[in-house]
Amino acid sequence: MLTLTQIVFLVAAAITLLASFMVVTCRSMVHAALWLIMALAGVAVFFVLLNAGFLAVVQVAVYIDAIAIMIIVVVMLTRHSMGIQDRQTNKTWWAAVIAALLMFGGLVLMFTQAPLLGAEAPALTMGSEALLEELGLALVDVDRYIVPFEVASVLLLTALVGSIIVAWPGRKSQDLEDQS
Amino acid sequence: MVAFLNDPFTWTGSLLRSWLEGLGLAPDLVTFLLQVVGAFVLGTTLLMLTFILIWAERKIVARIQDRLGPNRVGPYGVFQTVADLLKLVTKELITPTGADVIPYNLAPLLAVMAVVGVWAVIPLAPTLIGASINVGVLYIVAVGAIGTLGIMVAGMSSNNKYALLGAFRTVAMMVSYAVPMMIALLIPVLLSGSMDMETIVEAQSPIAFIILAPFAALIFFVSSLAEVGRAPFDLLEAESEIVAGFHIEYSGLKFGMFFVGEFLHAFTISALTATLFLGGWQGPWAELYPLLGLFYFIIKTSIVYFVVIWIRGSFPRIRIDHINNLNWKLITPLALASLIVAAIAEKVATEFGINRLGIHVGANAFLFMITLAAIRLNARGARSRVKANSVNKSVAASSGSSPGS
Amino acid sequence: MIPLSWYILVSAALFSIGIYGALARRNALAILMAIELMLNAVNLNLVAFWRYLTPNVVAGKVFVLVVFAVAASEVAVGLALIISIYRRRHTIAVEEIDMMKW
Amino acid sequence: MLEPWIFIALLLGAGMLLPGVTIVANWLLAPKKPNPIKQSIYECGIETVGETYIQLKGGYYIYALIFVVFDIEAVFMFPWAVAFDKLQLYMVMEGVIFILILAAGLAYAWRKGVLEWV
Repeated sequence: MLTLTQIVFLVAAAITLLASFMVVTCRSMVHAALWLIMALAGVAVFFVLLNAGFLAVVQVAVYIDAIAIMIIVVVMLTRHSMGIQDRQTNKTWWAAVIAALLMFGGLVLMFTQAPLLGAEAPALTMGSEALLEELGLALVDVDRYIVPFEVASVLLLTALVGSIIVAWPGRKSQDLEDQS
Repeated sequence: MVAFLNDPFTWTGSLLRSWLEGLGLAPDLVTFLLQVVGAFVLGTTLLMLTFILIWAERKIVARIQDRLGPNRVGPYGVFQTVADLLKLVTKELITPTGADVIPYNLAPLLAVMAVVGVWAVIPLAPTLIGASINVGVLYIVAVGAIGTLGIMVAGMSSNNKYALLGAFRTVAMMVSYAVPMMIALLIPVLLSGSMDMETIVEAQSPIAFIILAPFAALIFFVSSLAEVGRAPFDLLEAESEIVAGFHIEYSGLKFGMFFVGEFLHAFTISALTATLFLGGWQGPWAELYPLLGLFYFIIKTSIVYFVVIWIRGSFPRIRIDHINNLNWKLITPLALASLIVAAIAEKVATEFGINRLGIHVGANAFLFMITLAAIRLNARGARSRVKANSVNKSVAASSGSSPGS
Repeated sequence: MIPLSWYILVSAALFSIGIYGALARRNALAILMAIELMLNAVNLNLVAFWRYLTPNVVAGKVFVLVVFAVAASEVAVGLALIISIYRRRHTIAVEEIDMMKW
Repeated sequence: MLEPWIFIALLLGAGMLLPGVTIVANWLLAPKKPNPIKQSIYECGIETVGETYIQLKGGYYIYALIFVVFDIEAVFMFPWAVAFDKLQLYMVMEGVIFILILAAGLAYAWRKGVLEWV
């Protein structure tokens, strides 16, 4: 007999896997991006089931609101490049299938060695509020994760500057391009 | 009877619970059923609220513009919206050729879902909140932005150039204004030390956050106005430029749903402003009588909503480059500055035991002076540029638009 | 109760689908999306192991947050490169972007 | 612990179901007489020139990019803000440094002229 959480899990898993399968097989890039959003939403459901509500909301806020929108914008920017009639896969796509299957098999084989596979999740000792506070404290504690915290900001700064340098042709050439 | 009048929400809930458990259902199932009932009651109430909102908005805007507004159907035209709905219901649903059918039909639902979903975490009264989660504020950001997705999907799937252009303009604007909105949302979280909306409301018990952080309140209000696409940021339906924007190819109630979403969104941001900065249900004796709390909440929300309509009636639409300049060159830096100021002021107040109210107000006043000076400097620069251009008799290139002007 | 192995299975499947997408697709955008799927599989695994094995250590969550930051940066730079290549070569098919091959 | 999330899921479901039902009601009530002219894109007014899926300009990408960067920033700052009461002064300053580093990115974009709308 399945419990409610198990049913929710199975539905979410089915949706996530189906959507991610569609992402990699869909011919139209717009549709692939929409399927990607669905897959990411499925992962957010898993986060909720794992009592990581904060990460679930972050998943929606970062992936669905920000990254997916950016991907869709770029899909529209590079619209003329590949139509849906064009060949979508490399000539060696069968090798990719083999690699994926090998990867899956290997991962499953490896994970069977993991401890506590069938175990129940231990009860959380802290409330969800305390967990979040703990996370905030850990991020800025000199003895703990201050380096990743600050490095993340530097990384984001680098990505911002780098992307602008790479993608921004400058005002002049942009105008020329629009006219052509 | 007195118990009912004090706290009708808990009273009704426990009545329903005891009745259902009396039928022999498991407690878990009863909880679930009550949640189903609650969700549908909340959703239906919100959708029904749109009737009043549209009527109120048309009436008030008409008064501002010295007109009468709807006055034919029913007393003061209250049933005008119902008549409009009946008209929409009998309209043919046209799917344009070449449309992407599933996303095309999904988009209006997404637009409504995003708005309704936000209400799950808004505490309506001391004992009445949909879902008390500890990440309420971030949830609002996350779910609210799904509406952006709905607009984008609508624009992309209707196979129309105007729709596409309108959608992407809107998305660019919404995405831009989400930045200061999120930064402004950090300030109430910082002041109350929690992302739970209930805790935020309780933390405003002596002084509302609008006094401690007026800049944050203003930035949140303005940027969420833009996020919703309300006047003066209503570029998404700039009739003169891109016909009607992203919903040009929608007809009947599918179009109506975008409309519902829009009006409800304006009301939602009023409720959010009231909750986060005006103290939500806080008021005299609200803790004792939850019904009074609901009353305060509705009063505060209505006041903010009136301001929203007032703004719509008063301001002309802002040009798109001005909108972007206003965001990136004034509001976002200001939001970052006010976050830093709030953080330092709050910490200094607790570390050194200085009066919290005084230091926050002082810091914000300081920030206000600096902003004013910066705007003035910028305006002077812009004026001198314009003067130089007119002296040279060259056609002034319009690119020299200044922020905040 | 959901056993840990379910999460691991889903995440392994998600990762493998991502691998297929990243290796087989011609469109650079599709490859980026597949990489997103793989990063999500990793995140899912991290959170699942955090919940089941070390719920009292905050490291798992910090790691997930860092993965979010890395994913965002990666997508940003990747998309910038795609735009840049598209502007110069008018293609985003990875097979045709082979200037550096020889 | 999952209860509020169930409510959220239900509310989101209701938010889709209720408008969905009304649209279906509309579909049942409305006349259905399709014809090619009615269904043509933008049936009244000037026909648009060229294909629908026009090339957008690069500026949109830049806005999305800055949004993504600040989105992640906010995500990192929210736990910091939640734990604010327990932070020492130097920890607060670390958060401020975090903000300032990203503000430098915004300043760079401003200097570069990326933020102008053409």
